[in-house]
Amino acid sequence: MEARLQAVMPHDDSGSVRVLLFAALRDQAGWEEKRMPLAGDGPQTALQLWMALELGALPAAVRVAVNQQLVDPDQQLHAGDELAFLPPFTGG
Amino acid sequence: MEARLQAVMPHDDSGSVRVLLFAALRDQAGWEEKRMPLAGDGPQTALQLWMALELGALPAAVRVAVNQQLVDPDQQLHAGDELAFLPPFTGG
Amino acid sequence: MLVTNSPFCLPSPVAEMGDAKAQRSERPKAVQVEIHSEPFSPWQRLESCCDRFAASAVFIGRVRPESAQGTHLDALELTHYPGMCERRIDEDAERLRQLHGAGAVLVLHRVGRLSPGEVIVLVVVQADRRGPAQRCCNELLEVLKHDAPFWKREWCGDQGAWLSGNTPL
Amino acid sequence: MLVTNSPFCLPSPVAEMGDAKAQRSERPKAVQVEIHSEPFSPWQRLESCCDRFAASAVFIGRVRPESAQGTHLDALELTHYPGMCERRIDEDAERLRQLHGAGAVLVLHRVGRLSPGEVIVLVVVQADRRGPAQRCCNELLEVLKHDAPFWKREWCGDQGAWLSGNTPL
Repeated sequence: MEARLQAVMPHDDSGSVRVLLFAALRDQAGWEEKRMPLAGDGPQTALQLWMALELGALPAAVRVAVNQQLVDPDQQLHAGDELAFLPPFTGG
Repeated sequence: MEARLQAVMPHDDSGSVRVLLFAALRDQAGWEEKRMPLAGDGPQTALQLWMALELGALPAAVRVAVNQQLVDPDQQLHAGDELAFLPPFTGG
Repeated sequence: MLVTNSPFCLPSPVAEMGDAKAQRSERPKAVQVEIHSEPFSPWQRLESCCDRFAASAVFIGRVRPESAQGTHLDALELTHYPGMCERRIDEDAERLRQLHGAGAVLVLHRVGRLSPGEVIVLVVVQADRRGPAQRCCNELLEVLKHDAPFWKREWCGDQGAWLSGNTPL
Repeated sequence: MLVTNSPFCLPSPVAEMGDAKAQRSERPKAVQVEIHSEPFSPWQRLESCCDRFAASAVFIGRVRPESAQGTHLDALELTHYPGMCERRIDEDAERLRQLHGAGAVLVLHRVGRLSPGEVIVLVVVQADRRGPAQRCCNELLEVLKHDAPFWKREWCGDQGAWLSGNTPL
């Protein structure tokens, strides 16, 4: 039932992830949020998805969050994940 | 000139010290301030003056101040000094 | 997260008796985290809810008048990752509160465009003794600096530059 | 000592230029020490003069609701050695301010009869960075606890008992 509803929804995210950029990465890319499809042929990691964004190598200082939890860049993605690339934090 | 003026002043302190007690010492002694004469026969220390107060042995935790500076109990007193006996501090 | 009911004004555990201990796990968390997009007065905020514990350690951070390079600064822009930011602070604050045995924690953090002198961050930790309050406050500030997804951009005229790191301790 | 002209609101050294450094030694000391025999509002006091430095570390100590033995407390009596007390705090605060490179220090301490919850002590240290402000504030509080001639007496009914030591950190 759920699957059938998703199939007819205009913004189907069953095969995609939501990608967020922040701070300097946002300026550099010219966007802050994008929906990216997951490759159909097997598992895909956060790092692999970054490469698909064509923004150059992932800077060593940039951290990766999936569903708002910090993870290793080799973390495997799932449909519907929220994936964020985070420059070094400078709050407080 | 100064010595002659002092000699005729009613509260001549040329041969005495002002003694101050605080907190529990004050309650124990029943007074908070007293003028004590310095012994005429040679130097007198803070500890010797304490003994003259007849309040028992000087408690190890009590500190001595002369002219509002912490000193060793063997500090020699001079006429006109302000001598204070200070229980352990408990401020802040 | 703007916590509307304030668990910050809980009575001191010391002042309570008997079965209060048994109930403690059922109470609301004694941590309050707020991200503000408009200026706030730290003192007015504190006056209303910081009087139940014997010790309160407070830190207030303000915008410097100059950039990291020592040049004149017009404004400091602060952005955050909504959701993740609040939750990370909340979790870290509760962890540190328990670690140090503190009673209540309040964190207010600004986002948006700030002028020099404006308050960026307010941290208040209340406890029954000064040590836990001070240690928890100091460590929580480091968490806000290093572990919470905030980013600062310095503005001078129409030139903006993202900071790449924090000021040293 | 009630310092009437307030050197606490000096502009930040960071914000100044050129020959300010040379003049610094001629300025009033950036330390303010006040002993109050009546209640004061720490927040109102702070609001008026704590906004020139990037970092402010604050500590507020209040009267506990119970005695050192854990029994009900009616009041806490605080007495001091006038003159010596103010001068010791002033000297220690200036020493610590220079040691840590802090900008301004404010110490307010109550004497007299205080009720549970009333503010005993307020320490504020302002600096250009959080480390100096925090470290100077923490150490100054220890100085107030251990090196300044204050004495506390706990009252329950008409029974008063002088404290023999401080609460541990």
